[in-house]
Amino acid sequence: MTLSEAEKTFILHGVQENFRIDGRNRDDYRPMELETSIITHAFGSARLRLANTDVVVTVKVEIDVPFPDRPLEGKMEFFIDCSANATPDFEGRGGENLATEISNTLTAAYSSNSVFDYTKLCILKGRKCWKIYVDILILECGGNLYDAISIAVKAALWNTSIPLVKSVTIDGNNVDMNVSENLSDCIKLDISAAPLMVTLCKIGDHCVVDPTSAEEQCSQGAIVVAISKGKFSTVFQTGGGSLHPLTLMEKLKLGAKVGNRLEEALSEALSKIKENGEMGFLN
Amino acid sequence: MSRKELISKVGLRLDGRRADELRRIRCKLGVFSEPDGSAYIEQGLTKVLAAVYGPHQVRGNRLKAQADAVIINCQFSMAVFSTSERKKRPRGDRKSTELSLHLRQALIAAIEVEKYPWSQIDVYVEVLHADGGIFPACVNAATLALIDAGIPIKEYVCACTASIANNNQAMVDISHEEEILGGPTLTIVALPMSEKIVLMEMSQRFHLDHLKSVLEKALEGCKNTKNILDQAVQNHIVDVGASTGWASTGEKVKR
Amino acid sequence: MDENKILICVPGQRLCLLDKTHVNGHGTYERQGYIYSSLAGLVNVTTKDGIDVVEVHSIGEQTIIPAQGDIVTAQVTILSQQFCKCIIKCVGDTVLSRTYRGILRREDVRATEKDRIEMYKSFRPGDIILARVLPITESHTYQLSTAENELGVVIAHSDAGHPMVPISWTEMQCTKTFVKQPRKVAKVVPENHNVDNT
Amino acid sequence: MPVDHKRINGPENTIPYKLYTKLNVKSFKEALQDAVKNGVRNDKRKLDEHRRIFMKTDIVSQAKGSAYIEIGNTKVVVSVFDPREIPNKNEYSLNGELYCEFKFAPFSCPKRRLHQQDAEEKQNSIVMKQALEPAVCRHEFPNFQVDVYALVLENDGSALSAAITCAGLALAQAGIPMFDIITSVTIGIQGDLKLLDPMLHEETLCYTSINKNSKTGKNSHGIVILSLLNTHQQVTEFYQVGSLDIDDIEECTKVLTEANKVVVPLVEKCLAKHVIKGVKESSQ
Repeated sequence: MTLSEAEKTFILHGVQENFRIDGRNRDDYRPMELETSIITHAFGSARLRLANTDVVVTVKVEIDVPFPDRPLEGKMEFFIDCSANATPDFEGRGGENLATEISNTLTAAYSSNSVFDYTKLCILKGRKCWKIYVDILILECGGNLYDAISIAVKAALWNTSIPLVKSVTIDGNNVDMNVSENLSDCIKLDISAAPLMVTLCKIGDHCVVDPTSAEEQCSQGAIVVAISKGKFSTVFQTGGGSLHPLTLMEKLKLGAKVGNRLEEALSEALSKIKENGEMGFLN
Repeated sequence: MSRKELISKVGLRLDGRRADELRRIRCKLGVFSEPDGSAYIEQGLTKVLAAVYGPHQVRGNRLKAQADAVIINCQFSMAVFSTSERKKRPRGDRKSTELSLHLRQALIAAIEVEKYPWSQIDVYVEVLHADGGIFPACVNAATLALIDAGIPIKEYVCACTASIANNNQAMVDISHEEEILGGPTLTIVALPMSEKIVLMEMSQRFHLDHLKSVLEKALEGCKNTKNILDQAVQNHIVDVGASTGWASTGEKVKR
Repeated sequence: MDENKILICVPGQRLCLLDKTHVNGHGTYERQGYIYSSLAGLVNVTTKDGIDVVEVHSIGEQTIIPAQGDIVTAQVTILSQQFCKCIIKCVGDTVLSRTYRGILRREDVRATEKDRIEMYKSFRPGDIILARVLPITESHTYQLSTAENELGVVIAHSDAGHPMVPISWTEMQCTKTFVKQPRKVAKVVPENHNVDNT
Repeated sequence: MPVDHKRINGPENTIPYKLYTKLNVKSFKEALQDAVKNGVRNDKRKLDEHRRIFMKTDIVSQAKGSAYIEIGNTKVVVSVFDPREIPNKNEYSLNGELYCEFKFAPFSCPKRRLHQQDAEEKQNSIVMKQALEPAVCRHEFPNFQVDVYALVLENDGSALSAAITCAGLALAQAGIPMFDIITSVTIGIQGDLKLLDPMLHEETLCYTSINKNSKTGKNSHGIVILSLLNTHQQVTEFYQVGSLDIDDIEECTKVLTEANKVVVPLVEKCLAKHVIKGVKESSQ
């Protein structure tokens, strides 16, 4: 989809008037739908639909060896699959650049121990740890991928339960683990500090949150902030364009505010999620 | 080699089906708004999404364009979480390339290719959950997506698997469990109304004498699948029609 | 050279106010009423009709990209009935360090009798041609034209591999085998004609 | 990118021996105390002081423009090549593109780096591209791409910002039209300490989070990289990793904007030197 100059001007004026093309204010989100436990093969999963943006996130847990320089910590890996269903441009290896960009960003946002406690994933110092694979499947792109993915990732991690390791025995070089077979005693991950990302898209003199793909085309650069418990875990600029240092600070403050609001909305939504509700693509 | 009985003495399979019973098929057309056509199908636990883009101008190498037919471009992709063991890559391996080619072959038989010369149709399928019979589910989903996109097809193109149990009994729609335990799997893609077979693929071996019965079972499965898809399409049209208003003006559309 | 007289500037340096008597030229840009430099090099002010044109010239090789209207030297690589593809090797009298792709369509070969042009009677692969760059369109390659007397084939070799010399506007002859071949020959302007320009 | 399948990459899993030496068994607190004593760092710098910076243009003879930078022990070479047609692209693009590749030399870090780009290098390439793009007049070469290759010869912290500053210099030397000189500075934060232009061991300290025994409960840590167009005062890239609150970021931005002002004259001087050299050569 490419926009003409007139359409771009129309969007620009709408942003200036604080009345966007779909009737939202500059700092409003589009409606979201969140479902969890939709993939049975995974330890935890979530699907988020933010208007036309559709992502599925699943979490799988495997046993691995910790990094030698961080023997007390587990691992987490993000993998993004840009499905060609979203746009024909992703066919073959077309989505790979976008995928690396997003996975690097997520890795950076989740890199700190105060954001996600990796020591909880350690089973035996230097020998065994849990490795969390977070697989993200992008099914439709309707703008604002970063926000949607970060919400879905957080929901999927919230949904994840890790098997309980009852006991670990060391016999020479062999490490034997006794994993509880009782499905009910699983460990839930602590995701209270997991970051949520907010994209602030600069259009004209103002910033909008949750841009549609049309608005993304009009943007002169965006700034993405990852907010974890009111603190910034990652900030970066993208999409060309530059800002004055003072404007930058303003945007960051706005980002933190929106991030906190999003966080509240998400935890409220998660608390309302019912088990075994009707869900999936059929509805 | 001791093989588990795939059909018990009372004639029930591992998941409680009879030999000629399909798994439950549930499907929906038009799940996404970005593609020109899209569909979602569940066959038992196997879940597949399909999206269709086109017909549009040929992308990439313009020299590929054909004067007499539309180019069908298919991509088969499996989500990394679709299997119980995590996959390394969603596509690009030999199996998915092969399935992409097969899918293309199946769809060319159904689409009226000569209607859109110099153009291209993209069909993308994404497996969300693999539990046996992936390829048939993909073909069925692609058919629905093509219908949703409004691309003229000669008739439904359906696929089904069949196998042989206990060395003599043919059974239809093989699940993942049966795939592992049992031996041979016959996959056919057919045009059920004209009873034409478009593609037939087999893994492992069984005696030639059994081929006829297994093939008939598979074909029967295709016909049944077609009926289910047909019902879904009609329901979809009524729904869409009702929301746009034409259904209320005339008499009630026959369900 | 007297170092005190030259004026060195770096990118982003504010040079002067943009007004009626000062306009920005090559190597500069305008922002909020001022002229800024966009290159590292020497400031050069030329006065033309009472207006000072502020330019910046960089040191060393210029970064040159063929622009509309430039005369380029190109080598023919692929010939078909409708067009020939070529590689642009020089722009004006600057040799490029990286070549660019160009395309010459049948209707742009000469100015007259356009419908009777036959590509293989005008060019052969390997010929060196002079051509003019047409306005840049949506396409990714440069479109060229030889529809002027001074444009066309300047260097060509016969099938035997010997250089050929022009004998008319439409024919060239091999210097060894005396085989004649049709070409769209350029009228090469002797170099001493534009000596004062260089 | 074509992948070199024939190259033997060496054993995949090796561990630097330093992990097992006595130096490494220092606790985090000791390491932090060693790094900063009474507001003076290991190398006798103050907290907000740069290391010594050396810059030189015209390093790689094959490249259109190139530059070399040394910030303390961190050494980076950047080369810039002529605009070329964007490969595998058919539609017309109004703005030219920058292609950035950031690479650590195999011997540049304590741990050996592989020849292929890893995730960190890819991320740095993306950050570099975003930092440089607003500085370049991309409309002057539509449909073309300019290649920028940064190779870190030795990494002793702040390698990414060194590469960005150096790339700005190399682009200017290559005669690529630019809006402004671009400079970049890194700052590391650990608790109340703010370390400008951190060295490698300081960077490691700033990446670590101390969950327990933080008295204030503030527990800020992280790295901030700020790239600035100086004349126009425009931030082209603000990149932060870690966990910081808004006050920390505000303070860091102020420090970094000031710190960038220190680097600009050095870049200007280097460019002027290059121009004078060129003038002398042409007059001879």
